[in-house]
Amino acid sequence: MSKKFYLDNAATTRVKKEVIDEMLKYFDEKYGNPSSQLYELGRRSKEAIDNARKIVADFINADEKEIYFTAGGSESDNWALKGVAFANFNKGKNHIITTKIEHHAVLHTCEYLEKFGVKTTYLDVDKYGMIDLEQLKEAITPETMLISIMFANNEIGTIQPIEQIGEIAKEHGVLLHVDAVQAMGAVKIDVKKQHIDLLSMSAHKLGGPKGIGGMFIRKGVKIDNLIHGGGQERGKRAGTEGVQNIVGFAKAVELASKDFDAHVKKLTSLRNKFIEGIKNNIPDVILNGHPTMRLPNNVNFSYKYVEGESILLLLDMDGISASSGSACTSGSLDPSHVLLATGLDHGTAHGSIRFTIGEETTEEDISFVVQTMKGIVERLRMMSPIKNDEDLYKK
Amino acid sequence: MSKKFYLDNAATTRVKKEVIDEMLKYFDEKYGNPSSQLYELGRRSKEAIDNARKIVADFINADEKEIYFTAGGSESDNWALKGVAFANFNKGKNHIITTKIEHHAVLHTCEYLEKFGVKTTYLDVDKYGMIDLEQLKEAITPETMLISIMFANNEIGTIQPIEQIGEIAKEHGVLLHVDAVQAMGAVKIDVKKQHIDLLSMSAHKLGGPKGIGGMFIRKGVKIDNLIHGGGQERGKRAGTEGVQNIVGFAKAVELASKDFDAHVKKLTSLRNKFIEGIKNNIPDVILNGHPTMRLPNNVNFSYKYVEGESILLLLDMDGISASSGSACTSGSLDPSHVLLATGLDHGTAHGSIRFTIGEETTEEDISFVVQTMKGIVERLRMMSPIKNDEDLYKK
Amino acid sequence: MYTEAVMDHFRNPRNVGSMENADGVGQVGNPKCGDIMKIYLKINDETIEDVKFETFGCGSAIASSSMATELIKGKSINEAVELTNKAVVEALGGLPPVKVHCSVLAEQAVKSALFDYAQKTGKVIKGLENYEPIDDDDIHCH
Amino acid sequence: MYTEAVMDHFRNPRNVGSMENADGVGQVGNPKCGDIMKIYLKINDETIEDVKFETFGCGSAIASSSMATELIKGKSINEAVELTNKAVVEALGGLPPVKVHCSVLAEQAVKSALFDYAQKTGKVIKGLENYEPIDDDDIHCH
Ligand SMILES: Cc1ncc(COP(=O)(O)O)c(C=O)c1O
Ligand SMILES: Cc1ncc(COP(=O)(O)O)c(C=O)c1O
Repeated sequence: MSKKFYLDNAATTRVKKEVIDEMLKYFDEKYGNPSSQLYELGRRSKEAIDNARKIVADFINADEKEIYFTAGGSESDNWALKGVAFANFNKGKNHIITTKIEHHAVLHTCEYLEKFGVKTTYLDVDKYGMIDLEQLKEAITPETMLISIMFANNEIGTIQPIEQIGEIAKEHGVLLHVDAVQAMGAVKIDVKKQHIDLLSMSAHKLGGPKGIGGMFIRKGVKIDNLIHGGGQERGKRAGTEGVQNIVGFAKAVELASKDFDAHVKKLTSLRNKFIEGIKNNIPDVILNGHPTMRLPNNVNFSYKYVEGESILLLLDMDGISASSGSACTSGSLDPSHVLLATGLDHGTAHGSIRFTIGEETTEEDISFVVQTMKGIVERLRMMSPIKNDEDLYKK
Repeated sequence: MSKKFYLDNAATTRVKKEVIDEMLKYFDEKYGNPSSQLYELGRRSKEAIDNARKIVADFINADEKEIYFTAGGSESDNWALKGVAFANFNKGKNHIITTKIEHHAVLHTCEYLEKFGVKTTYLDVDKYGMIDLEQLKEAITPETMLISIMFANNEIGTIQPIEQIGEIAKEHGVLLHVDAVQAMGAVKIDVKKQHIDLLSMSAHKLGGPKGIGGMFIRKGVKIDNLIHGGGQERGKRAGTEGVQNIVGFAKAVELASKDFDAHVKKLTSLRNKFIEGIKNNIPDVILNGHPTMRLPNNVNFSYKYVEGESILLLLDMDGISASSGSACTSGSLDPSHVLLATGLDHGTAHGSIRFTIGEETTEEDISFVVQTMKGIVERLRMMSPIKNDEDLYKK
Repeated sequence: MYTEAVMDHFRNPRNVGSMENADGVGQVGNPKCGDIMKIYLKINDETIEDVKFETFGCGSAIASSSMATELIKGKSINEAVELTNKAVVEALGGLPPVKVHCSVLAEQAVKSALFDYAQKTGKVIKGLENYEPIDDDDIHCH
Repeated sequence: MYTEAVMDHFRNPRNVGSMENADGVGQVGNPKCGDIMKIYLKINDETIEDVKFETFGCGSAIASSSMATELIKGKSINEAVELTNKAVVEALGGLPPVKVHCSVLAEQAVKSALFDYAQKTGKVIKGLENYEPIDDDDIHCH
């Protein structure tokens, strides 16, 4: 098999060797139910979870008692929004503020909550994907119960000024939920300093297993359960804990915290080379997202006059994995809501490709991919009836 | 280390070797996001899920398109109840019928739904834990939207006449949800024959990993999402799929289906020996649950004049794992709601121990455990100020 | 996701390119929806002597265009006008449900080019008597 | 879950058993709540010469009873009446929060036995002047 270039690390990541090794202890060895405290096997599982909780808490400067494990980022987002909304059900607070570029786990939950009387304001973003803090302030009303803004965007990588947002939320006495699924391991998260009340996390974006995530809930925040039942997670999230997954999540977090700065620096430098490479080799491209306030692994361009899926299929033939828009929407037909929110027209948005590099990506990989992209884009442009912007906009 | 006797298989099971082997392929080899259909790695993950879905569907005689993966039995129970209730929100249907012996994932969800205007009828059970079909019929009103009854009880093992219940539900045009978490692999499930509309499943009760489960939703059943977001699970359950866990779940189901009859026969015979052993060696015990309509692995007795936790601690000293009540409530102080529903007084309920045997349990294990129990109960009764029923009931 | 035939026509599309002095040219689709197809016809003696296409779109759009050109090449205009999207899908061994619209677009591109030929030459092509070019503004993507 | 000391007193409880002709007997708790403690005292010259207990209950109930008997054995009744549940918890190196009530029960069992002694002998024990045996019907478990 020829070399593979996995450049879709924002969709999911390879599980790290150390993570697998740690998890393996919890399948047929320490397989007890953590709720069974009255025998050895159960206690071992409980200890593992307690230890994992501590690791995750430390990573975001929270208290262990403020960390809850969930089945992933989507569950955490749903829990944050529905949990807060239903806790305010019939209490006069019914307004949520979010942005136009959130993940669907937030956006579709907001839509759903409308049927329970919740009203949502969707903040605009500028062409770099940045929200406007003034617009945020103006959107807050006495009915506002929650602000939900993602730390970093999964498609274009733009990082929001969370600390300033946190200050605004605090000033106005409104809860702040932050979707940090993409930010984990790439941006310093400090729930105290950044005044975050709820934070969504997911393991599979940073070398952990799929189907496990976490939520930080600041002590004292009123929130309904999303999943009722047994007393797990101090009564806040029922269901026998996926011990092996929790342990794997924590191990991935531990690894991420170990060489955080060096890792971010290395990725940033590779990313910048990648961006320069595309810009210098392929004409008529547009960098999506913020030039500097962006995730260290995100390279998202629109390639004018061609369509994204064709690019992906040709990349796949060379063993290169990338994505057009977010993983959830590739295969769907509408252009990404995120790109449209930044002001791209539909035609250009359709020709956008996201590369997200990972630990294993090398400079040589990047050179190869840039050259491959150059060939692919030239080839598709030759085939395209659109040769310039006039073609694009004329009927 | 001396020999261990794991007899709490209703709490959770050791993950089977074959299951682990299957799962291991999906950590650092086939780690693609199943939503990424435009490259090889993503397609491999999607195929794995499709294949798993087929295995689970076949096992319960459903169509693949009727199977949805969740994070476990609790999520499935929550989804069934909240999903159906919220789909009927403001539609005039607001009544759920369930039983007094359901798992907390059902009971606490029903309690929660009260705040949205849902009314619940909790059916009684007889001293064996059986519901009364006449009471069920009488409980149905024009407002009834859902009947939720567990296939087999996790504490006392009693198996309900689901097919007859299904016929009643069908006759009255009411949806039937069945919590089959404990029944999977122990009782033949046939959603068509048994007229089941929704069915909750969990992998970790039959040799699969923790934190993964499934839900059968009959085609055409109107149900709201519990977790909104990306388009996974045909738009019904968002979140990047825990591919490795799904694959493990399916492998466990496949193994269970392979030698289903022989397995059930073997366990039943061991269980009967266990029950006889306790009855013949220890005076003043009461078998909880139905004598014959019970799970093939369940041995639940009340030992008069002694308390359960003390027994568990002493069992643990001999390497024996068991449970008092359900795993979720051991460590909690109230006696099991299930035992109370069967008419046991609190004092007697406090002295109840559940052993649930597994594939690895042998006749010798059972003899050893019976003798150990005899010694423990004698010892604790010597210490107890209660020596007879009079002591128990006098103030 | 795609059949062998789709991938083959996507990887090695037949009849790609533009054509000078084409006898009929048709363009359908819209960048908003993510696919535009342009078909060029060289017609001689009521027969399609040559055909070229240019497509902006996904893999199945390119494959559908390629297959459509193959299906009409060398055919009479009366045969060509009867090309259906179904025939394109079948020849491709199937398309994913969300991609069937690409085959519809290919059928329309062919019709549009034939209509252009009819307009230019004043001929009436059976089946295109009531043909009306689709107005982009009316298009709802897929 | 439990400290070493709790497990030690649970595994090897001190002073288990009943006593004939006890000078004071106290029983507290209730099977409904899952724990009952009974304490027997042999008192000579205002000193607790011997003490026995019987307990129906969880590990910490047994350990608390055992520890309580150890703490009052050989003490004067005035010292014994001052035994607090806190002292029992401390001597056990701590109890899980949900189990602290067991130590409360142990304190009450000792007081109840001393009260019985006071009643039988007509003596007044400082600290038990206003003692009222708890009515089971009023008990809310923990
Ligand atoms: C009958 C029953 N329903 C639901 C559950 C919950 O399943 P899970 O632990 O997978 O959430 C359990 C197990 O704890 C159970 O025994
Ligand atoms: C920003 C963001 N939020 C939420 C999610 C959902 O996380 P998960 O796939 O773990 O449910 C994702 C990833 O898909 C994401 O990128």
